[in-house]
Amino acid sequence: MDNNREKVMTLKDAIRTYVTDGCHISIGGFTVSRNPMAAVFEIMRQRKRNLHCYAHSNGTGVDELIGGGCISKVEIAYGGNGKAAPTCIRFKSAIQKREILFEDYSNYQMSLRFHAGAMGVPFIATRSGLGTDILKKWGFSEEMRATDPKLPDKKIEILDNPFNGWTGASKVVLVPAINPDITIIHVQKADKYGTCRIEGLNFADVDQVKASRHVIVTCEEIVDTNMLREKPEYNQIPFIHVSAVVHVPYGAYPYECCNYYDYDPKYLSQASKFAKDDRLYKEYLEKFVYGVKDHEELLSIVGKEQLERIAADKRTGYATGLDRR
Amino acid sequence: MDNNREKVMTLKDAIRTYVTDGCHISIGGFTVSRNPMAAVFEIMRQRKRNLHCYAHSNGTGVDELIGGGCISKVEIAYGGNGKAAPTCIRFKSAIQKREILFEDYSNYQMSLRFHAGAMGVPFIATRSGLGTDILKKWGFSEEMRATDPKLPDKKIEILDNPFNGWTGASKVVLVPAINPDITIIHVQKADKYGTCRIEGLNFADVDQVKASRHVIVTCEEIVDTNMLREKPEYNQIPFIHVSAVVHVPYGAYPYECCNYYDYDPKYLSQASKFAKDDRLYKEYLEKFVYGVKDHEELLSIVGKEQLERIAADKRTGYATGLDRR
Amino acid sequence: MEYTLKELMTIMAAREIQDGDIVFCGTGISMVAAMAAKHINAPNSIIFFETGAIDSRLEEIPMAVADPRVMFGAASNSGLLESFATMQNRISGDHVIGILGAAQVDKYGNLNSTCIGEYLHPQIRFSGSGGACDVASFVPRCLIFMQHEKRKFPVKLDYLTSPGYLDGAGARERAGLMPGGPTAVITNLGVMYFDDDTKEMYLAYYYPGVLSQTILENMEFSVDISRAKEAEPPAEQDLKILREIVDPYKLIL
Amino acid sequence: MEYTLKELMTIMAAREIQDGDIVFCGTGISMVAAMAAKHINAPNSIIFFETGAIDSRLEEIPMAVADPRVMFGAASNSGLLESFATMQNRISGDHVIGILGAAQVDKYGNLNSTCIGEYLHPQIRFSGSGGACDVASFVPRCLIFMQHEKRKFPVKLDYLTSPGYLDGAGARERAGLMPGGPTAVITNLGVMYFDDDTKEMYLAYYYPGVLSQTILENMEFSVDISRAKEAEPPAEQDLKILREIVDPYKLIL
Repeated sequence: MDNNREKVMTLKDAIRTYVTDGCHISIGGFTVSRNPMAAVFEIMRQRKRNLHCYAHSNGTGVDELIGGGCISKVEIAYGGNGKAAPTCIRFKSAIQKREILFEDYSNYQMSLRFHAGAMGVPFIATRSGLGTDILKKWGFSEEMRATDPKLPDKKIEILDNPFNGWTGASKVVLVPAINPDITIIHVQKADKYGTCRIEGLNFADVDQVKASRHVIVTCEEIVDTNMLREKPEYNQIPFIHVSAVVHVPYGAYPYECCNYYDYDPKYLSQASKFAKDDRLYKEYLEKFVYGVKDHEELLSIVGKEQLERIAADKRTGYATGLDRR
Repeated sequence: MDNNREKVMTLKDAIRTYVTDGCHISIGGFTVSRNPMAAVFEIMRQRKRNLHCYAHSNGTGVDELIGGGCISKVEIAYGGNGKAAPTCIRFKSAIQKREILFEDYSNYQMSLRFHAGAMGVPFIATRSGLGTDILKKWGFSEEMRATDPKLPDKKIEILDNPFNGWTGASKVVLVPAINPDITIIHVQKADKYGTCRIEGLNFADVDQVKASRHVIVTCEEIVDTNMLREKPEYNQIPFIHVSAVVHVPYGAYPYECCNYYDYDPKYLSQASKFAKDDRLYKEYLEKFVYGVKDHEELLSIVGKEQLERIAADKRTGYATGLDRR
Repeated sequence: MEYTLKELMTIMAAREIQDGDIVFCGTGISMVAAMAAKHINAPNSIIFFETGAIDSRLEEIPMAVADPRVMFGAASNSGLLESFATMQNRISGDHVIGILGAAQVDKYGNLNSTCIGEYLHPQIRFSGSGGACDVASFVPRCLIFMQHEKRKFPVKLDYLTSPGYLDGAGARERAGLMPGGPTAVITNLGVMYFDDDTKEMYLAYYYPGVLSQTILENMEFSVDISRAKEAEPPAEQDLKILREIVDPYKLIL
Repeated sequence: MEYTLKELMTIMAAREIQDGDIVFCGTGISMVAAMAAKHINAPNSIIFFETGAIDSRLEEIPMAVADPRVMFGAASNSGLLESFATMQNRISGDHVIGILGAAQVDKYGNLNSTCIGEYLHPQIRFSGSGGACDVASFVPRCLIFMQHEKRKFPVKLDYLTSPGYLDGAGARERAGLMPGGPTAVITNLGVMYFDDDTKEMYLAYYYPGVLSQTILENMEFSVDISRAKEAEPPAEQDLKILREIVDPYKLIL
């Protein structure tokens, strides 16, 4: 949380400053959309370790972070990536090989946890999950929770409705608030103070930002403050919540950024092929992540031609007719 | 709640259909802004009685409804109207003369109650009000609550934080959900199915709508569906929540509607003068409410010249330089 | 007219959608079924996604529920909080029909999309709930797509991710869930419904050329087959719609 | 240079605002004070309203917190839920300073803006909390504007609408509120602060020409006057800003 000052930084500096080993992190976007991939790759390049990650369906960025060995614990609703990888491959492998600790929630529960964090309350109630193993099976034990002041003492709590059946509910599930140390999102437009305008769906980005102690915004364009302020109702995030603003064109690549570019089906199908094999995945990391000095260099490997293919159509916001087979 | 059909109606029909004697109602807007005044006046003309009203700071529309004898109970955070009437005059008078039952909350508590209603949960937690009389003094007794299935059994509940101090809270206040029978809002743009685009601040309109069994939208313009759908992220209310759409230009007059017209300082200062005296207020009602057949006729009394004076400036969204002394 | 199994499954699901329904779609075949219903039997149904898009126009098939194709031409684009609230809220939620898939389903329609084996040390890990548990908790009607294999219809789930009828009649209410639950399981062999009284799965339709016995052999638990009828194959017009309008590039079908 | 009492009160309040503060404004003089601070001593302070406008440009003075003048040129226009969450959330809330008014204040800075007399059958009814109780519950620092009259500084409030220090040191924490509370009461006679240890109000400044004794005579309870100093009058430049930039049409001042 910072205030009224210019916050433009390089991505390297922003990650170095705000993502520290062992910190609690969340990233924006949803499956194939607006994941802050440039930031994710930079975190991998800076070899950050032992991150505690909060995710709803931010499967793709999270999967790379797991693949890069950055994450040791994850609270997650969905480790999948649409058709390209119905279960995220490095996530699946890391769990099956017992390389990470994990705890399952539903998408709504995770969204509510960020919402509670943004609201400054300890929990929020829902009727989702009653009778399921999501409530019964914990990933983190009470003992482990007791040793970590950054974790609530319980996964979840069931409460009899204190308003005697009001709204037809006999009981509710209370999910505890999340306040990450750092949230990173990628947006279409931001000004140099951090006010953001997200185009298309906003997923849970806004609550993730407001719940977080520090926030890095990467953006396609840094735009004029006066332009954003002509329509303040379209700016979901005011600058007061933002710590750093980084200009990264194609910052969500290989995923989509509505009105700018589509996901890259070629990259995605290649990447999931590599991910399935430990040796190939290592080679993939060496070439596309560690082997490049920044996102721009990754884009230059991909090539202009492919980037043009995924350029968004003005009318639809995506690459109309893109070959996605 | 209705779905995929055209919902355009006359204001008379909409009020006749959805506002019934004794129903639980909420209206949109905030003090001088976007109150659905045409609908309020029509409710008064149709002599609706015994309404149970939920309000945060919708003081102005609510004050007329009280003055018109339509409301018998009100749950409210703020009965005021900015500089024109720091305390709403008919509200104040009705309470002092014991003409209505009332119960006090804070603005955030009322907003959260609508939010809980929109979310479908029985309550939501806040840290507001601990130690105050808002928690201790109830307007509706437990006995009265027990006889009315539309009211929760308690005003409020205090709960020890079940997550053992998580987020620094030792205890929280639980406020019960509201689900009005009918919510009426006034917006700038809607299509004939009820999808709405609100310009400027949205206050609590969106949650009030989503929490409500039926919804009437009055609007400055009925716009083309395709136009609204070019930017779906700017449409806060999708049609699935709306029962009726009514085209009422100047539907918030004498209050403001951002980007269309400002509040009318002349009408407001006159009206608060009349409101202070029972006899004068009766004359005011006879002339401006009961004496006209509809909102258009009220506007014709006000006159074109005055409406031009309060026309919104394109750049600012209000009547720049308007004489407001 | 010849048709593929996937096409048949799509049409069987589309038939369960009623005009005016708000259809919660996941990725893949559920989207195709919802699109088909809109073109065939439920023109006023509304397609919506947990990501926050309501009444998406879907000029092209989305590959994920966050695909920009779901954002295009929608009535409203918001976020997860709004979309799940739409289902949890009884006023809007009672109009929603969910379409889900899973790794396992039991006889009460409970779903596992989390893991095979012990939760903390699974042999196979899947994606997890996503929004499935939420939808299954909230909405009055759900369709479930499954491949008909013995291990996918176990007596006991390895992990109960999304609630069906839990352990039978009245169990949802006892657990504090809303009434409702799954209405149909659509597989590559037939369609199962749930008994009104016992909430147990029973065979409602077997596909042309499929024996009820074959269906039973492909499940760990047995179901009542006495009410089963042969499914009516898709009409020529329906297949044309699938092939020419809904999925011309065969991205899903 | 001559100045009015309202001008002096405005400047006294503005001086309490620090650069970088997020200033929660109500209607009337609190807006003028926040605007003055931005032009005089806290250029990077941020003006915000419970209605959801953040960092409003305020080319003209708003007459209410929902006035379209607060919407113009803001960084973001949202709604009540977002604005109160900004204050309840400790990460953003710790930067907020609230400015409130009331009908009564007691020696611990608790406020009444609800009624005089019995709650259910009051002699005089006021507007009620609005957002005041919320702000007073959440934020670490509050300024309170009051007219200095005996009945407005009672020993016991008729109704406790907005929490100050409740019944003294540690009481907020015992009640479950966040730490924090009112920092200054600014009246037409002087400025009161609250003692760090006892949380009781004491006189910090009397205005030029006002006797401490006069202040005491205008309160039901008595306060420590031993720490009182004469307030420094507004500088000529400050008055020019008030008169020429902030409120040229004298809508508030």
